[in-house]
Order: sequence, then C-alpha cells, then structure tokens
Amino acid sequence: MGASSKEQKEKPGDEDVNRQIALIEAALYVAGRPLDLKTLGRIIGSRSKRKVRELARMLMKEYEKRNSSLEVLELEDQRFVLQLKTDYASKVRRLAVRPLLTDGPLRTLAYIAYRQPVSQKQVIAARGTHAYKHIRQLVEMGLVEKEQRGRNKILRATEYFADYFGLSHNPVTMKRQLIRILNSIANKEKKKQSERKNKENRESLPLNLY
Amino acid sequence: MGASSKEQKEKPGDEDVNRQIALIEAALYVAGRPLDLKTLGRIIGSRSKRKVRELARMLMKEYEKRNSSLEVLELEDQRFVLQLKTDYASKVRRLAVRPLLTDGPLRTLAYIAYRQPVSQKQVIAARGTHAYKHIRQLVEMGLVEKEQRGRNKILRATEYFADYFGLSHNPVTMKRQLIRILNSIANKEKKKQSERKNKENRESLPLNLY
Amino acid sequence: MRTEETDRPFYFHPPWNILFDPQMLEKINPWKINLSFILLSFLEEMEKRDVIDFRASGIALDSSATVYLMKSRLLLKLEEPPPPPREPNPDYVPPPIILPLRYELTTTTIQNLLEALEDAIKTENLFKLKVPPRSELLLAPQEIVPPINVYLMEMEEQMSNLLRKIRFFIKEGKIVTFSKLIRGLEKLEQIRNFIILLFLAHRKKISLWQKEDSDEIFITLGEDTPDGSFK
Repeated sequence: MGASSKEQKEKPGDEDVNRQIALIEAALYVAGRPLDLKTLGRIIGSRSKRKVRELARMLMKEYEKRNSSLEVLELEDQRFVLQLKTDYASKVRRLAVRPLLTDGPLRTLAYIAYRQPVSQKQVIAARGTHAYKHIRQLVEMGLVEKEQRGRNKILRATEYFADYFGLSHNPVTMKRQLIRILNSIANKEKKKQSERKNKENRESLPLNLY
Repeated sequence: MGASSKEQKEKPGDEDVNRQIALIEAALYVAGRPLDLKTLGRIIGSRSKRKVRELARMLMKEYEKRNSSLEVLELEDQRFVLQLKTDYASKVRRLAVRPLLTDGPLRTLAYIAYRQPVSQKQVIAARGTHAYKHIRQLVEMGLVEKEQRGRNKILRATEYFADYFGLSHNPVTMKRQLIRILNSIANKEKKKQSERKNKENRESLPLNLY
Repeated sequence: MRTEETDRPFYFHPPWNILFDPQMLEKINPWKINLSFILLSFLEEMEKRDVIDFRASGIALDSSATVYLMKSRLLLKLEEPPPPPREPNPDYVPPPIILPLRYELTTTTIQNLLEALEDAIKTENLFKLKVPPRSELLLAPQEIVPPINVYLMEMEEQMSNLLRKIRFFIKEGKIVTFSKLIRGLEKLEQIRNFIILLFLAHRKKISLWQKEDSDEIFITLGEDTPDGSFK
C-alpha cells in the first residue's frame, strides 16, 4: 500500500519535472541568449535557485546524451544558454538571412552603447529626429533601456544587448571593449587610407581616437 | 573477418548518418523557418532528396520521442521546420528576441492574409484608422508587402509570412490554406468565448485569460 | 463553515452589485447596463432563495431609476445610444493569428555593430563633445601655433613625461581627470598637455573618457599600458 501511494505521488511529480525541464528548454530556445536562474525560475514558477539549477543541469545532461548539434552550457555566472555547437556553426551560418536591425536603428544602437549612459536629447542631436523611432524600437526589442532622471531620459544598453554581441554586462567594461575593437578597426582603416593617400587631414586625426 | 570488415564499414556509416541528422537540426535551428529538401541537401552534401527526407524524418521522430518543448514538422510541400510547441508559447513568449505583435496588429495581419490581395483602403475601412500603424509595423517586420497600383496601395502577405505557418508560396494555395487555419482559430475562439461566458462572474477573469 | 463571503447578501455579487454600489454606478457607462436582465434575475434569485428583501428591492428600484435618468440625460445631449453589440460586421475580420515561436539566428555581428558605430560617430557633432574643458582655449589658434611647433619636436619626451605624471596619479589611487592633470598650469601649458594626451591616446597608451553633461575628461591607462606596469 505504501508503495502504491508512493507511486501515485511520484508519477505526477515526474511529469512535473519533465514539464519544467521542457519549459527551461523552451525559454532558452526562444531567448537564444544566456538566462539567469531568476528568469528561468520565473518561467517554471519556482523561487528556489538550487532547484532551477538542478533542472537546468538535467536538461544539459540530456543534451549531452543526445546526438545533437545543440548544446546547453552553464556559464560561470550560473546562467544557462542553449546554442549551436561551434563545429556546426560554419556549415549552417549562411542560412541566417535576416539582420537583427536595419542600418538606421543599428547605428543608433551602436551610438547609445558607445556613449552610455546618454540622454535621449544627445542621441537625437547626434542622430537626428528619426532616432526617436529607433529608440522606441530598441526599447521594445529589449536592446536599450530608458530611465527618467529628472527632466532627462537616460538611455543605456541592456544585458541582452551585451549578450547578443558577447560583450560584458558592466557598462564601463562594455564601453572599453567597444572602443578597443573600434580602435583596432580604425587603425587598420587608417593604414589602408594612408597607403592610398599620403596627405592626411590633420584635424581628423584626434577625432578618430575615440 | 567478414564480420569485422562489415563492422568497420558500418561504424563510420552510422557516424555519418548521425552527423548528417545533427547538421539538419543545426540548419533548421539557425534558419528559424521551413527549409526545403534542396537546401537541406546542400548542407549535408547530398543531392538525393529521398535520402534527405529520410534523415529529416529521423530527426523528426527523435524529437517526438524526447521530452522536448520543441518539434520538427514536415510541411505539405516537403519542407521541414523546427519550432516551439504551441502549448509552451504563452509561458516564454516574452523572452523572444523580436518584438512580438500585440493583438491589434495580429488581427490586421489576419485580415490582410484572409482578404489578400486587398487595398489599404479596404483594410482601414474594416479595421479602423489605427490600422495604418499596424500596416506600417507589419511591412517593417516583413510580414506584409505593399504595392502601389494606380492610386491604390495593394497589400498582401509575404513569403516570409507564409513560412511562419508553413504555407505554400503560391498565393492562391496560401490563401486557401490560410482560410482553413483562420476558420479553425475562429472556431476555437468561439468555443473559448462561450466557455468563458458561462463562467463570467467576475470581471477580472476574462482579463487574466490573456 | 460559513465564510464571510457567504454571509454577504447575494446581491452584493455581480451582476447585481452594480445597483448597490453608488460609486460604481456613477462611473459606468449607463448604456452598458442591461437593466431588465439584472432586475429580472434579481427577482428570480430572491424567489429562489425564498427571501423577499423589500429594502434591497427599494434600493434596486432607486438605482434603476438613476440608470434611466442617466440614459435620458445622454440622449438629451444628443448622444446616440451605442449600436447593439451583435450588429453584423460590414466585413468579417478573422481572429488574430498567433505566430509560432521560432528562434532565428540573425546576421548582425559585432563587426556590423562597429561599422554602424563608426558611421554614427562620423556624423555626430563631434566638436560639441570633444572640446577640452574650456572651449575658449582652442579659440586662439594664432597665439599657440609657434610654440606647438617647438613642442612637436620634443614630442616623445613630453609624452613620456606626461605619461609618468598620469601613472603617478593612478598609483596614488586617484581618479585622473584632465583638470587635475593641468591644475596650476598656465593656459598654454594646458593646451600642450591636451595635445600630448591626444597623441598618447592615439598610441593607445591611455584612454580618454567623457561623461555626459560634463566637460571633464577622464584618463585611464590604455591596453598597451596595463594598470600594473610602471616600467
């Protein structure tokens, strides 16, 4: 009798666990970026980080066992991500056809990430009034967040933005990373340019430093 | 000796098959849209449509066996797609990368798809002036295309839209398929509404259903 | 076992509660109230329960009169009553289509982002943001050109001097700002320092920052000069 009651208890429990693991998979699939335990917990309706981690690890093990081109990884900061294994990426990358954003909004996004925290006013001044629309789109997509500070609206790039481009979540580090990569591009380009024409406009030099 | 040579032959063969199935999975994952046998064949380096279909079906079966929130579907025109099972959608919808359409634009989209090709004027007449905004949004997202014909703007659903539902790219077939889908959604909704009406004691209830 | 909920009279629940809550009644659009349905069901419910509550009936009647009054007032204001809810649509609008959720790898890379950033920066009004703390410093070029020429000749030396000074400040654990670096210097010296800073930044010896709404320039050691090295 004890056994049967235990069985009865366990069966729905197992189903629950399966459903929760599948929900974590669903979340990671749809997000396409690393998610933290809190976010995953909210999806499966659990506040226990320990439990969420356990379930996510079960999903990870399941993927390890499968013959799959996808993998679930646990990152150092206890976030989990579902992604394509790198050795498959090169073969299928060309099937991706749609950009995240069109040119205009992408420029506005890059500008915000570079100048963050930056007032909406400054973004509009630098990018033109069409940037209002871009900002709305970027906020909707979760790439930029807006904060009212006094009379100003302050914009900054979100963690989702950082994850998408593989940048640090820390705004200062993120900015430094951007500048470093940008400088290396700028230098390469400068070399190319100076090879083409030796006469360089002196005024433009310091401007490219930033 | 014969056995061992057979073993040697089969082993790499199996690995090949596994690798090819995983490649098909990778392709479907990255594309996020239905892919035809030719495209999948190019990825795995095979010109035999029969073989590609067989492998894709093996992947489909594997997904069916798993406790997964994801599914691989074979569409009518022999295209395959990897997507989230619908009963998981509501729980993880908000994690999606792209801004998701709200009810209003989705209704306008349904109307356009149902009546296509349809003049913008007619859409506005049926859906109200706020539909101008919806149309702009739908065009931006690539779900609807606008064509100037004389003084009229003609709207229709795009192939990208058709891919979302695994519909045929042929406009006539697409429309027929769509009408079937829309009618089934409408019937489901009617059922839900009548169920809701029976339970309608509290005002808060219907609001929480969505 | 009786809960508080069951202790309350039935008419305090929807749909009848509308007649017993004057505040709610005031807020609602009277055209949305189906009086005959509410009153009939109210009577039926009382019959079913076999309790005739005259006081409640009186209130219901009073509220109904109020609703009628509200309706007639709206009519007097030439406000049309809303069309009956189930009027056939001129055109059938199907229910919203829910798009299936599919992950899709997008083609935008960090490279694209940086190219976009370059474009954005090129078109930005850079002078507004990049001028040194006191813009008047750059507004007198005639005066500073000759000394700079001398300066350029000893640029290497000047750069290492300034870099040493910056490192000193960083070693002290202080934030190095441009104003701190030039404190006490004459205008011309300040300009020279600024130009050397630009050269240092160009060689990635240092990085320069500005915060929004501030003219201050912040200085950190660059990637070629990691914080720990004081060679």
